[in-house]
Parts: sequence; structure tokens; C-alpha cells
Amino acid sequence: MKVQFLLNILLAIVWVFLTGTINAVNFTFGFILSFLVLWLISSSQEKQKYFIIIPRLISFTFYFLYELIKANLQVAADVITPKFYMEPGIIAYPLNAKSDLEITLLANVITLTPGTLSLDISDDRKVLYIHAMYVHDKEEFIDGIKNGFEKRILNIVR
Amino acid sequence: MSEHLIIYPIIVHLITAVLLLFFWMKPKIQRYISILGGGVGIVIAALLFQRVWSSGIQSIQLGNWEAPFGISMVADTLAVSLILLTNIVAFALAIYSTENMVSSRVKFGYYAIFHFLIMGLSGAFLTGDLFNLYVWFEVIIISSFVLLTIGGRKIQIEGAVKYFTLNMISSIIFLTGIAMVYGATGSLNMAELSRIIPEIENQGLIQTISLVFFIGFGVKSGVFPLYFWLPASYHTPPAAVSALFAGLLTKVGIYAMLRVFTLIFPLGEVNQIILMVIAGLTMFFGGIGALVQKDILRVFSYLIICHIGFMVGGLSLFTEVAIVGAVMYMFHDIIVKATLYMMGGVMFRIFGSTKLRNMGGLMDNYPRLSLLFAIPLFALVGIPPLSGFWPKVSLFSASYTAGEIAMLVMFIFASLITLVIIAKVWNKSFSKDAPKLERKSSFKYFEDFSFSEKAAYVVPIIILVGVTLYYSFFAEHFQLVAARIGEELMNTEHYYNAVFGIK
Amino acid sequence: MTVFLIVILSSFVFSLLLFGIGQKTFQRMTWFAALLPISLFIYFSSFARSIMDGEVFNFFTSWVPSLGINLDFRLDNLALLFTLLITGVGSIVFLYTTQYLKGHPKLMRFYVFLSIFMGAMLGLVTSNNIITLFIFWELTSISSFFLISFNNTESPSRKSAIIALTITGLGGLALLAFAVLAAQITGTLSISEMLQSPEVFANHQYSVILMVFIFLAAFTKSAQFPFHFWLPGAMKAPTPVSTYLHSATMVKAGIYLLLRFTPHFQNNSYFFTTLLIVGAITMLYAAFQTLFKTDLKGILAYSTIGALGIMVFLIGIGTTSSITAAIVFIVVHALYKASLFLVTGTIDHQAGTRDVTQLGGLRKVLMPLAIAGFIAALSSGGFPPTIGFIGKDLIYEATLNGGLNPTLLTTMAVLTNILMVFAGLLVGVKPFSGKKPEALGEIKKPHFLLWFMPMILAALSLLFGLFPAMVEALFTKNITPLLTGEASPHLAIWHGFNLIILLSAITILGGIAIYFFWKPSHKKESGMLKFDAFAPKSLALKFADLFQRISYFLTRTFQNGYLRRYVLIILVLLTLVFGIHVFINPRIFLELKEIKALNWNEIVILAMMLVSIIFTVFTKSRLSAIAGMGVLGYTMCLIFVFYGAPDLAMTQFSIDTLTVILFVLVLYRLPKYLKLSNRTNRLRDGIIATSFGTFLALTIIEIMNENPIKSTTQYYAENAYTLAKGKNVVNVILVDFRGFDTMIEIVVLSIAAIGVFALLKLHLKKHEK
Amino acid sequence: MSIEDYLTYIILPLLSTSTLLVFIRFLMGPTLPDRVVALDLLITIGISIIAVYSIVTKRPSFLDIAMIFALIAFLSTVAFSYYLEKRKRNE
Amino acid sequence: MKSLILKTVSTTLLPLLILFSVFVLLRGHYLPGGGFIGGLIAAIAFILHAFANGLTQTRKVLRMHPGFLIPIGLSIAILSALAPIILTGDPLMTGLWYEKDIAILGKIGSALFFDTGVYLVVIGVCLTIIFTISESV
Amino acid sequence: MEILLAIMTGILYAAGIYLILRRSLVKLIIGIVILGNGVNLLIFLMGGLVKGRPPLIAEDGKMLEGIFADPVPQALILTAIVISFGLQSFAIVLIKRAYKVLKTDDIDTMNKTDDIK
Amino acid sequence: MNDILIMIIISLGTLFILLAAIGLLRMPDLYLRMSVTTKAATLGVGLILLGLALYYMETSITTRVIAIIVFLLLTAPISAHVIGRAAYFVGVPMWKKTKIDDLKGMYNTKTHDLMSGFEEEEKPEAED
Ligand code: NA
Ligand code: NA
Repeated sequence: MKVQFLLNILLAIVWVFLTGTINAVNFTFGFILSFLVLWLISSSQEKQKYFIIIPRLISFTFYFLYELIKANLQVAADVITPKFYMEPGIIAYPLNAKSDLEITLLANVITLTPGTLSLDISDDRKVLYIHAMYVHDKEEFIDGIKNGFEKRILNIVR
Repeated sequence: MSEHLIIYPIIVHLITAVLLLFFWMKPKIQRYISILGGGVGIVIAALLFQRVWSSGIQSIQLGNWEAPFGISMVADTLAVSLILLTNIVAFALAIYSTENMVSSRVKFGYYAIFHFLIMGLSGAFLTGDLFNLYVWFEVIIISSFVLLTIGGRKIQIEGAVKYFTLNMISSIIFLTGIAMVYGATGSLNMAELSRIIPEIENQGLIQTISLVFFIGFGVKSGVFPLYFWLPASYHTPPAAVSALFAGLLTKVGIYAMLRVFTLIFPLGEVNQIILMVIAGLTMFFGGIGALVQKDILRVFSYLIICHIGFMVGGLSLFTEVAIVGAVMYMFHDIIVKATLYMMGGVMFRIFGSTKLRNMGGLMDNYPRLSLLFAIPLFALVGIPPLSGFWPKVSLFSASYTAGEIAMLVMFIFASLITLVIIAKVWNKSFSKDAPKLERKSSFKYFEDFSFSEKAAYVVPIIILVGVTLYYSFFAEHFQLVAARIGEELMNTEHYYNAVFGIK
Repeated sequence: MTVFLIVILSSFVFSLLLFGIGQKTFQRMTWFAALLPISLFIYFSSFARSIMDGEVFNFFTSWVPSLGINLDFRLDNLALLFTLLITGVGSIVFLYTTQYLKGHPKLMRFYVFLSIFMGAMLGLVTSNNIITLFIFWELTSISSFFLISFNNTESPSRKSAIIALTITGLGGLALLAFAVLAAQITGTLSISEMLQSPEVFANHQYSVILMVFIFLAAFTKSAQFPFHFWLPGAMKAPTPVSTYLHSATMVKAGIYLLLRFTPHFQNNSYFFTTLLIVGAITMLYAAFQTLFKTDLKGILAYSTIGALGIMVFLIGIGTTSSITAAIVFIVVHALYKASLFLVTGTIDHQAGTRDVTQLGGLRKVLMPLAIAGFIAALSSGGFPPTIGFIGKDLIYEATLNGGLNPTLLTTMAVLTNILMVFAGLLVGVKPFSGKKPEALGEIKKPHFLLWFMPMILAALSLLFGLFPAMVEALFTKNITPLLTGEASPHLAIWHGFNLIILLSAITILGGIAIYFFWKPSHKKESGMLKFDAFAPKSLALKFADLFQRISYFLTRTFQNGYLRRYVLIILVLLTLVFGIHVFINPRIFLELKEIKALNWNEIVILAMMLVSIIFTVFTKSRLSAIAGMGVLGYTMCLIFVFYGAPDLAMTQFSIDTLTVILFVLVLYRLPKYLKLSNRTNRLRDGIIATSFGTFLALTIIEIMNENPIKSTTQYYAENAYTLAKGKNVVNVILVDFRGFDTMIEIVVLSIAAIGVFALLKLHLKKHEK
Repeated sequence: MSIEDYLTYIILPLLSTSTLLVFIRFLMGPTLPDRVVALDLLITIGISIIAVYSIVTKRPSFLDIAMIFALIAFLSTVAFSYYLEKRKRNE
Repeated sequence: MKSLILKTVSTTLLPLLILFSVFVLLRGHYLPGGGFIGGLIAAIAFILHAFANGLTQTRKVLRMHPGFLIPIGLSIAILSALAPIILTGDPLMTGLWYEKDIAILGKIGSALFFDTGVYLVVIGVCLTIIFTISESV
Repeated sequence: MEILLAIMTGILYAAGIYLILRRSLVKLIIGIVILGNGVNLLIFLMGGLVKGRPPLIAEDGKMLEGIFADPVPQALILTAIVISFGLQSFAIVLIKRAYKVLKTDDIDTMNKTDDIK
Repeated sequence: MNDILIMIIISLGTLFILLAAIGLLRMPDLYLRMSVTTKAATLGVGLILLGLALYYMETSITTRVIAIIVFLLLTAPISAHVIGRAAYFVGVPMWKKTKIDDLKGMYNTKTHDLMSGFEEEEKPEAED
């Protein structure tokens, strides 16, 4: 119940931002609206308590942006220069993340950062298959992610 | 309240259809609702007809936006007459469908779409806006697609593919024409167009655009050489659907031609000749097509084409008398063609086949039914004084006035070939002995029907035959209506004044 | 007034009544049917006195006044002649049939058709409105169709009926064409009013057309060469039908029509010459044919055609005496021909054959019938003192005084008549004379009605011959002046010894000679069949066959089942429309400066659009084509964005996406995309598509030069907010100004959804199909 | 140079050029996934173009189109992938 | 499609998109948007959900056959079109407006109801079509 | 640009026509879709091209002022697009059904409807 | 000053987009192309939208910009994921210099089940 309520508030806020009119009436309207929407779709929802961790989220965002720009420049160089320095490959990355949300977040973040691309997750959720542009060493690559994104995401979610 | 009457023919069927959707899984209730809706439709159509007859062309501006800014709905005598006939046919078909349509079809929306289609027809007749006409056409097309395909067997799907493609193309052509008209005039209101178009300097362009419309409508009405979808598809669906199509769909194309070529683009000399040639060829090809067919429904399909030639021919002569003839023919054709296909449905139930060679002995085995069927058949031929005869008086006469003896000869040809064809049909299905065929085990024959089942098939036919007989023996009533229509169509200021509220 | 209308319509009501009585009940009261013609005969006879005094009766009820079509009947002397024949012979035939078809399972139906036919004939001859005349004319055709195919399970009957209907139907339409034109010329549909301006047709600019139509009508109905062939075929009908149709009614309708409108064509020599020639050919041809027939009814058929030829021939001579001769001959022919037909019928009924080579010596059993046949044969041959003799006298008088070439005309008449004598004897005498062949077997005595009915007719032939004044008073005295404006010659059996009597004698002797020396046989008949290939009937059937085959060919060529062909034809037509326009109306203004003003973005969009089109068209993978379509839609969106149509861009984009999804969901089931069409086809289609596109583009450019005042747009711009309270003008149009479009549009969508649902989910069980 | 001019004469052409490059990939393929990726990118660039155009014309409402593009675009990618997998499974 | 990532995201997106669709519907009278495009967005949300989670799952979320939205939407549209005839005697589809401004929605009028009808019909139609096709493989 | 777009319209029509004349049902439908695009572009052109000025009344305005894109064709196109979407989706499903029943998407094999028998 | 900032941000965004476009064209296989484009383009669009938000400086527009960006961040990787996965199924070839392929043989081609390689340890379940 609590989670649903929070989600409801959150959606109401989104509504307020969407419409761009910040006042009580609009919020109430947004609240009612999102309540209806949630009611409509609630049956299959697995509730998560993830929206309370906003600060971590923000810090993660900055980390992510940093990584994004950094790696983008790296790839840019490779794209623009005539010769390719790539050593691509698909790597099975053993997951620590367990829940749907954790895995999804991780996978998305990995994809969004340059040079890597989440291809699929095994059915038993143990392995994330990642296509990477620069695979000097498989172990090193796995460690990089383990200590970088995965750790931070788990920090936020758990 | 009364000025709203104009849109009620549309609203009735719309509401009926939506109501039917709510009773999706209840075929029995659907049947009652449909018949009820059909009955109310007739009453409203009759009231509207009475109103237009007594006080002239009616119009209403939807959304209360003065013309030409909103969409105008205009009920002139042509429109209301067609609506009345449409509703009568629809009512008969609603009854006919109770047995002709199996429950599973009804459960998949047959009745709702049926009423949407009737609504579409009414809308097309009433609208005074060119683009709105397009939209109505689309309602008609999509509903007919659905009616044509549901429960589709092999042949039905094949027919539907052709029907679909050619009708889609015709829609696109029509829309192209509308775009061009808008580009050249900046207006879509038909009444306003009737005033703008003559002012345009580049009349060559206007004539070309009008031909675009002609081709668009020509496909729908089934003129040569645009009719191919018709014989390819009309024999494929259940009889009730074919009857609806045969009676009304092609006539919408003719209606549109009549409207557009009198109100918006009065026929120029060149176009007149083009229409005449096409009318002649339509009669010819329809006639010879029907002559060689071996399936009764296909015979009727080609006869539809053949007889479209009469109406286009009437329009092409472009005198008031000729228009009257065309309109008279249209009235006759709506009723009779629908009856024929309903009859075809009964014959299919009797013989288990629609092939002529599998038929026979109707006259000996079903004398009363034969008498009933003889009336639409002979009316089709134009055996006087049955309905098909009356329009010919005007059409023949107009051919002389216009000095078009060739047109007259084509009318004679078409009449004669129809006579021969129907005589052939009569011989093969009514006169000759029935062939001994094995009874199909999973087929319910007419003779096995209960009384009420038989009635559901025959009563609607009786209703329409009644209308035919009324037309035949009280042709004066129809003639007066047609004469008024002719006058209204040829003098566009009636229409213009009604739309713009000028007294 | 109304009484007359009821009388005319009584036959139709009566037939319905019979239908209502039902077959079973009717079998027990067949006499009931005969009440109708008898009472009608009495009714019409009641007018005879007044009409003999020159009175004319008019009956008028308006029907479709806006077309000028009214129930307008007029009983004058000509009409009376026919009504009496119709009802008189009708009474006899009705009575005769009660025995002839006794116990026939479809007897009721027979009387239904026969009554309708009689009513139609009565209406035809009494109509004073030319359209009602046509109406009844058509009704005779259609009811005779049913009578001819009365033995509906026999294929030859049905075939003959169709041939008869086709020929007479053609004539009917010609009559309608004639009627409408005549009405236009004279400004009235009333036949009697038309007569107010006689000769009006003769000199009219459309006189040729008028003549073509009236000839077509009359010749087809009255079985003139080359339309005669439906008549022998019509012998497939039961004999009473043949009797009725071919002696007194159906075929006489054409003669009636010609007689009626003769005054209008007065002094038009083409009119009369045509009649003369056609009549002459017909009578000679038909009379000659009788030599080769072995079936009694076949002989009678050709002698009927011959007689009709004589009538047309007489009208064609166009003199007062020839018209009078024609009128008298109508009566003569009706009486003896009806009699002979009935005699034949009884023979057939009793002996079971009509083969003249098989018949003989029947007088022993059928004495009264033999007498009737004998008298009828005499009248047919023009022996005195029968009315036939007077008829033949008049004919010779007419030919001898006929305008063009009396000798030729008379020779032809004599030749024909000789053969008619022969034919009469063959039917009326031959079966009864000589020895009875063994093959015939036991012959029972016929029912009283079966010999008495022909006897009445035969007796009348004799009676009128003895008292020709009756015929004169009843008919010729008034009819001839009506048609020619001159008094009719006096009718008498003996005009003194003159050339005419000589010719009569020659005719009779010639006929008797042939009768004795020429024995009809099957061999001769089949010998004649060798020439059948050139007979009008064979030619017509060949033509019909050819027409059928051409029809089949054309239908299959155009409607060949190939959708692409259908599409192609439509598109070619449309291409022509634009193409011709572009060529005859070149108003194209290409402004190159506009092209220079393009910026890079626009060039990119256009290039992408162009290339994606090409890609979509030519890619070999179905999915790539759909992706290409996606790009195309995307470029459209960009155009909408750049040119101020955000709503459009949004909608187009979302719809495109949905379409792609739909395609994708459907397509993975389909087989590989094959390159199916051959090179020629591709080239042809390419040319058509390209020229279409080019012409269309040029036309569009032309339209763009029009700069219409868009009052509507201006109105929307000014009032969208103030009156409709919206700022997105496009949306305001959609939900308000033109909200009804949207209303219908969602209906279209709903129907489509239902359709999709039904199309995929509905699976009919076998018994539901 | 005003920002509008800068966007009009420098940025929009550059974006158009990018579009063109992506489009070339679309045409080259070689596989369907390549085309789908190109289509996806094409739409992403479209969003940028619309955003820039919205500044140029000073019509913020164009942003709504961008929003719709962003929302819907990936659905067709999903659909195409769905197709590829289904099709593979059918074979 | 069996994809955990897609499943997670689509589930999250569903309410967001529906919300967004309502937003687009309501503002249509003032800015680009309206019932049609709003309905499409909502439909797309469900379609996406169906792609990721399978049809059965989406049906559960929807709780009713999408086809029922069609007559409901049509009824709303028809009623709003008929309202002027019944209420004020004006012709069909005449706009009726509530005098005062309502918060968020701005002016409330029959047009908005009409657009809502359109919205529901579009959702119903799109989902009926797509679901039917996916079901009948 | 107007003239080029007019030519483009012609090309769209030509492409649509060419595709409709192929033997594959899928191509036929794609052709119809492209033709639909052509018509839309035509209607759009017929309103006259105006760059970057959508018919939206300014937030503080009461009416459209100055130059603006003609909203009428836009509304027409919107209606037309939606309608053709309905028809197209039906058509696409028809392909599916046709393939299921007829086992082919080759139009030329669907030639039985007009046999005389 | 503000204008300059906006111009810089937008230019950067444009450059990233151009980069993505070039990358898409140049990269030797599908996976690499996706790798390049997903991020570069997303970043590019994000920057341009940011510029737009700065240009208007209105709440309603900023919120919308944020919405779009969030949405792109959510969806772009999914697009890449689904299409990449599908491409692997279909057998879109990898660049010849690809070093390792851990995914090889892990997919069940019939059911599209994906193994992790660790299954044996738990419960070996036979597929039929
Ligand atoms: Na990279
Ligand atoms: Na809208």
C-alpha cells in the first residue's frame, strides 16, 4: 500500500511537471489521474520501494554522465581516425544483481555507456551477455563493471 | 426540433449500431434491435420525405456554423427519396438476415456493420460537403469490406482482395479529386462550389478534375471499364449481403455522379460524349457478360453493370427528361436488384447451389413462389407496366431530344439482352426439370425449413415486391418525385438557396 | 367508363382468381374458364350495333399523367373487329381446351396464361394511348412465351419460346422507340389525336427512323420474312394455343399496328414499297415451304406466315381496295385457320400423330370433324361459296388495280394462293380421305366439343360467304374509310364473269392439281433441310451462337480474374485523363528560381524521400520494403514539421509506427518475397506509372497557379478562439467546425476493428457456410 | 550571428548531413537489423532537428512532436526484433 | 518476446505513457494533440506491454476486452454530439461550453467530451486490432 | 519547394501505382500506403506551403494573425490518415487471412473469382 | 552570454550526433555500429534538448525536455538490446576481428531459452 501511495505521488509530480502548471489543484488532479492509472494497471505490478533513494540516484546520475562523456570521446577518436583499434567480443558477465529492476538498470547503463552493449540475460538471471568494443582482458573488463556501475546501482536499489 | 430531422436518418442507424455493439454476444436480441431500428428508420425517412416534399429542400448546418464554414447537410428530393428506399430495403434485409445470417456471423458484428453501412449510405445522400462525402464513402467501403469478408471462404477472400484493391484505388482517386478542387477553389461546400467553379478561368482544368471524379465514382458504380471488382465479388457473400450491395452500393456511385455533375461540374460537351460512350459500353459489356454466365448470382452481377449503363446514359444525355429517366431507373433498380439477390438466396436454399444447371422445376414445385419471383425478374426486364419499364419512356424520349439515336439503340440493346437473359434464367431454373442431385448432408434445404424460417426468407421479398408493384401501378407517384428531382438537379439555385438560407 | 376498364383488366383479375382456386378444385370446373371469353364476346357484341352506325366509344382514366400515359381506350370499328375475333375465337378455344387438355396436371396454369394473353390482346387493340398499346403488346409477347413453353419440361418447347420471345421482344422495344418518337413529334400519346395530323410522319425528318421502328415491331410480331422463323417453332405449344395465337390474335397484332398507322405514312412511298416487298417475299417463301412439310401443324405454320405475308402485301399496295381486301382477309384467315388448327388438334388427340404421310381415311370415325375440315379447307382455298372466295376476289382485285406493276403483283398473288389451296386441302381433306393406314390403329370417337368447336368456325366461314353483307356492314364499311378516307368497295360473292373469276379458277385448279400430284414425304422434307443452312432461322441461330462466343471471349478477356489487369485498366484511363489534359492544355509555369532557393535541409529531405521511395519499390526483401516505407513516412513527418503541421507530423508518425507493427505481426508467416513478374510487365508498368506521375505532377503545378480566396480558412483563423474556444485551429476544425467528419472517422475505425476481429476470429462450421 | 542564424545555417545543415549519412547506412544494410538500427537513429536525429527547428521558429509547441517521436520510435524497433525472432522460430 | 529488460521497462512505462496520453488528450484544443493522438499513445503503451509480457498478462492489466471501449467511446462521442439537440435545440455537434474556466482543463465543453470519446475509440480499435492479430498466429 | 513537392507527389503516385501492379499482396498494400502518402502530400500542397508557422493561436492571442499554414488541409489530412489507417489495418489482416486460406500472397493465383462455370 | 552557452551546448550535441552517424556508416559490424550509435546519439540529443531548455527557460518546456531525455535514456538501450539479441539469433555476422563470443551455443534455437553456463550446478532440467 505504502509503495503504491508513493508511486502515486510520484506520478502526480510527473503530471505537474508535464503540464507545467504548479499549483494545488493541478497536483490534486494529477494525483487522482495517476491513482486511476495505477488502479487500472496494479494487478501485475511488482511493488518496489525504489523511489525513496533520490539522493543516491542523483549522485549516480552524475557518475553516469561522466562515464558517458568520457567513453564517448574515446569512441569518437576511434570512429574518426581511419584505423580501428577495437578488439570486440561478447562476454558473459556473472551478475550480482538479482531483482528485475537491478538487472535492468545495470543492463541499460552498460548499454548507454560507450563501447559496451548488453545483449541478453540468461534465463536463470545469472549471466549478462555484453558486447564490448575493447576487450583487452576479460577478467579486467568484468571487474571494471563490478566495481563501477553494478556496485553503485545495488547501492541505490538495495 | 423539426430541422434536426435531416440528420435523424443517420443518427437512427448510428445509435442502432452502437446499441448492437453492446449486445455483442446476444444474437437474438440483436435481431430484434436491428428490425426495430430498421422500422424506425423507415418512419423517420418517411417523415423527412414528407417534409421535403411539402416544404422544399431542407438544410442544416452542423455545429451551427453558417455555411460554408461548417458541414452542411442538405435534404433535397433526390436525397430523401433515396434514403426512403434505402431504409425500406434495409428493413426488408433486417428481416431477411434473421435466417440468412447464422448466429456466429451475428456474434461477430454483422448487424452492427449492416447498420453502419446504412448510416453511411444515408450520410452520403445527405451531405452537402465534398470531403464529408468522401468520409461517408469510406464508411460504406469499410463496412462493405467487412461484410464481404467475414467468415471468408476461399472464393470470398479472393473476391474481397479484388473488391478491396479497386475500391481503395477509387477512394484515392476521389480524394485526389477533392484535393484538386480545394486547391483550385479553396472550398469544399458543394453549394458554394456550384458558384465558384463557373467563375474559374481555367475551365479545361476543371473539366479534367471532373473526370477524375468520374473515374472515382465510376469504379464505385461499376461502369465500363472500371467494374471488374463487381462480378468478382458480388456472388461470394451470403445473400443478405449481396442484396444490400446490389441494391444500394453501386447506386451511391451513381448518386454521386448525379450530384457532382449537376451541381458542381455541369457536364461539358466533351464529358458528355465520354459519358455517353462509357454508358453504351457499360450496357454492352454488362449484357454480354450476363449472357455467358452459368451461375445465377453472376448473371445478376453482370446485369447490375448492364443497367448502370441506363443511369449513366441518362446522366450523359443531360436534359431534365433524361435525368428524370435516370432517377426513375435508379429507384427501380435499388428495389429490384436487392430483391433478386434475396431471391437468389432462397433459390440457393432450394437447390443447394446457385449454378443454373443445378436448378429447375421451380414453376412446377413452387408455383406461388415462382409467381412472386416472376415479378422482380420481369420488372428487371422492363416488361410493362412493371417498374423497369417506366424509366425507359423518359430515357428513350430524351435520346431523341438530344439527337442521340445511338444511345437509344444501346438502350434497346440492353433491354433486349436483359430480356433474353432473364428468359434463359427462367427456362433453366423455373421451367426445366430439376436435375437429380444428391442431397448435401450438412446443408439445410428450404423444404426442411419451419414455417417461420420460410417466412423470414419470403416475407421481406414480399415487402420489396410490394414496393415494386406499387411503383409499377402507381408510377405517377414516382414520376412526380423524379420530375421534381430533375428540376432540382438542373436548377442549382434551389440547392444553393437552401444551403445559404436564401428564401 | 370504369366498366370498360374493368372489362379490359378482367382477364388479369380472372387469371389471378384461377390461380387462387388452385389446381385441384379447378379440374372439376374447367367450364368455368370459358365463362370469361364468352361473356366478353357478348359484351363487345353489344357495341356492334352502334359502331356499325359509325359511333366510337372512348374510355379514359388517368394513370401516369406526368408522362402523358393514361388508361385511354377507344373502341372503333377496327378495334371491334379484333375484339370480336379475340373473344370469339377465344371462347371456342377455351371451350375446346377443356376437353383437349382434360385432366392435364397443369390445366389451371394453362388457363391462367391464356386469360392473361387474351386480356393483353384486348388491351392492345383497344388502347388509344400508344404507350398502353405498347404495354399490352409486350404482355402478349410475355404471355405467349409461357404458352409456347407450356410443356415446360421439354427442351424444344423452351427453346422455341425463347426464340419467339427474343424476336417479338426486339419488336416490342422497337415499338416503344416508335411510340416515344411518335409522341414527341405529335406532342401527344393519344393515337386518335395523332391522327388529327395525318401524314405527319411521312415527311418528318425522322421518318426513316420511325419506319425502321414500326416495321421492326410489326414484322417481328407478324412473322414477316426474315423474322418469321419463330412462328413454326411456336407450334411446340399445345394446339389450342397455336390456334389462338396464329389465327386470330398474336400475329395479327402486327397487322393491326400497320393498319392503325397507315394513315400517318400516307404518301410516303418508301413505307408502302417496303411493306409490299416484304409481304411478297414472305408469302411466296412461306407458301413454297408448305410443299415440304409433313407435320400438319408445320404446314399450318407456314400457311399462316403466308397469309400474314399476304396481309402485309395488301397493305403495301396501299389502295382502298387492297386495304379492304386485307381487312376481309383477316376475318377469312381467322376463321379457316382456327378451324384447321382445331381439326388438327383433334386428329392429334385421337390418332396420336400429326404426320400427314401417316394419316388417311379418318372420315369413318371422325365424320363431323371431316366436314369441318373440309369446309375450312374450302375457305382456305377460296372455293365459293365460302368467305374465302370473297377474300381471294378482293386480293386479285387489289393486285390488278395496284399501282406499280399489276401483272407482277397478280402473278405473285396467284402463285401464293395456289399453294395455299394445296395447304388447305392437305390439312383439311387429306387425313380424312383415302384408306386408313394400318399403323394408325384403333381410333376412338372424340368428345363432342372436339369436333363441334371447329365445326362452328367452319360454319361461320360458310355463313359469311353466303351473306357477305354481314362482313361489310360489320367491318369494311367503316374501317376502310377510317384508314384510307375512301368508301369501301361493295362485297359480293358474284361480280359477274371477269378476269378475277378466271384467276380464281386457275388458283383453285392449280391447287387441286398440286394436291393430287405432289405427295409430301419425309424424304422431300429432309431434302429441303439441305437448304436450311441459308434459312433466316439458321443464320439467326448462327449469329446468336457467334454472339454468344464473342460475348464469352470479350467477357473472359476483360474479366480474366487477374486483379492486376483490372487495376491497370483503371490507371491507364486515369493516365489518359491527365495526359490528354497536359497535352491540350499546357499551362505549366516552372520557376527555376524556386529551386535555387532550396536549402540543404530541404535537399536532404527530398533526396531521402526520393531514395526511400526507390528503395521501397525495388528492394527484394519484404521487411526492407516496410522499413523503407517507415523512412518515407518519416520524411513526410519532417515535411509536416517544417511546413507548420505539428498535429500531422505526430499523427503520421504514430500511425506509421502502428502500421509497421501490424505488418510485422502479419508478415512473418508469409513466404519469401519473390520477384514474380517478368521484364515486359515491369517495363510496361513502369512506363504507365511514370507517365501517370509526370502528368499528375504537371496538373498539380497547374492547379497551384490558381490562388483562390479561402474564406473558410480566414473564418477559422478569426473565430477558432472567440467562437470555438480553442487555440489549436486544426484541432478546433477536427472537433468542432468539421467535427462530424471526425465523428464518422471514428466509426470507420470501429468498423475496421470489428472487421479485423471478425475476419480472424470467425470460423464458420461446415453447416453454417 | 544570432543564435537563430547559427542554428539555421550551421547546425541544421550538419544535422541534415548526419541524417543523410545514416540514411546511406539504411540503404546499404546489409541486414535488416542494420536498417532497423539506422531507422532508429534517424528518428533520434529527427528529434534533434525538431528541437533545433523549434528554436529557429520560436515555436515551443514543436517540442511535442519530439516527445511523440521519442515515445513511439522504439516501439517499431521492438516490433522488428519481434519479427526477426518469430520468423527465425518459424523456420 | 522473452526479455527481462524490456519487461521491466515496459511495466514502468505503462502508467507513464497512459498519463501522458491523457495529457495529450486534454491539451489538444490548445496545442498539438487531442483525442486521436492521445488514444494512440495509450494504445501504444499497452502494445508495448504486450510485446514484453505477453498478451495474457496485458489482458489481465486491462481487465476487459478492449473491444468494449469502442461502443463506450462511440456512445460518449454520440452523446456529446447530440447534447445540443437535446439541451439547447441547436444543430448536431454544436459546441456547448461551460461558462467558467475549470482548473487545468481550461474551458470545458462538449468538444472535450467528444474528444474523450475519440480517445477511447482509438484505444479500443488499436488494441482490438493488434491483440486479435497477435492471438491468431 | 512547391514545385519539387508537386513532382514528389507525382513520384509517390507513380511508386504506389507501380507497386500495386506487382504480383505480391504485400507490395500491393505497401503501394496503397504510398499512394495514401501521395494523396496526403497533394492535399497538403493544395493548401499552399507556409514554412514554420503552424496554425496555433498564440498564448496571448485571440486569432491567427499574419501568415500561417492553412489548417483546413491539415484537418482533412488528419481525417484521411486515420481513415486510411483503418482501411490499411483491415487490408493487412486480409493478407494474413488470404495467406491462411489461399496459401500464397501471389495475386495472380487468385484468379478463380471470374471463371465462368 | 547565455546564447553562446546554448550555441556551444547545441554544437556539442550536434557533433555527437554527427559522430554517431559517421560511426554507423564506418563501423564494420552491426554490434559495433549499435555500440557507437546508441550512446553518441542519445548524448547528442540530450545536449541539444538541454540547449533548448536553456533557450526558452520556461518550466513547462524544461519539464518536457526532462521527460524526453529520461524517456530516451530508458528506451535507447532497450532498442539496442532487443535488436542486438534478435540480430544474434538471425545470425548477423560479427566482425572478423572479434575476439571472444561467450554467447556461442548458449541459445536454444527452438525455444529461444538462454543458458548461463552455470545451470549444471543446480538442477539439470531436460528440455523437450
Ligand atoms: Na564504443
Ligand atoms: Na486532435
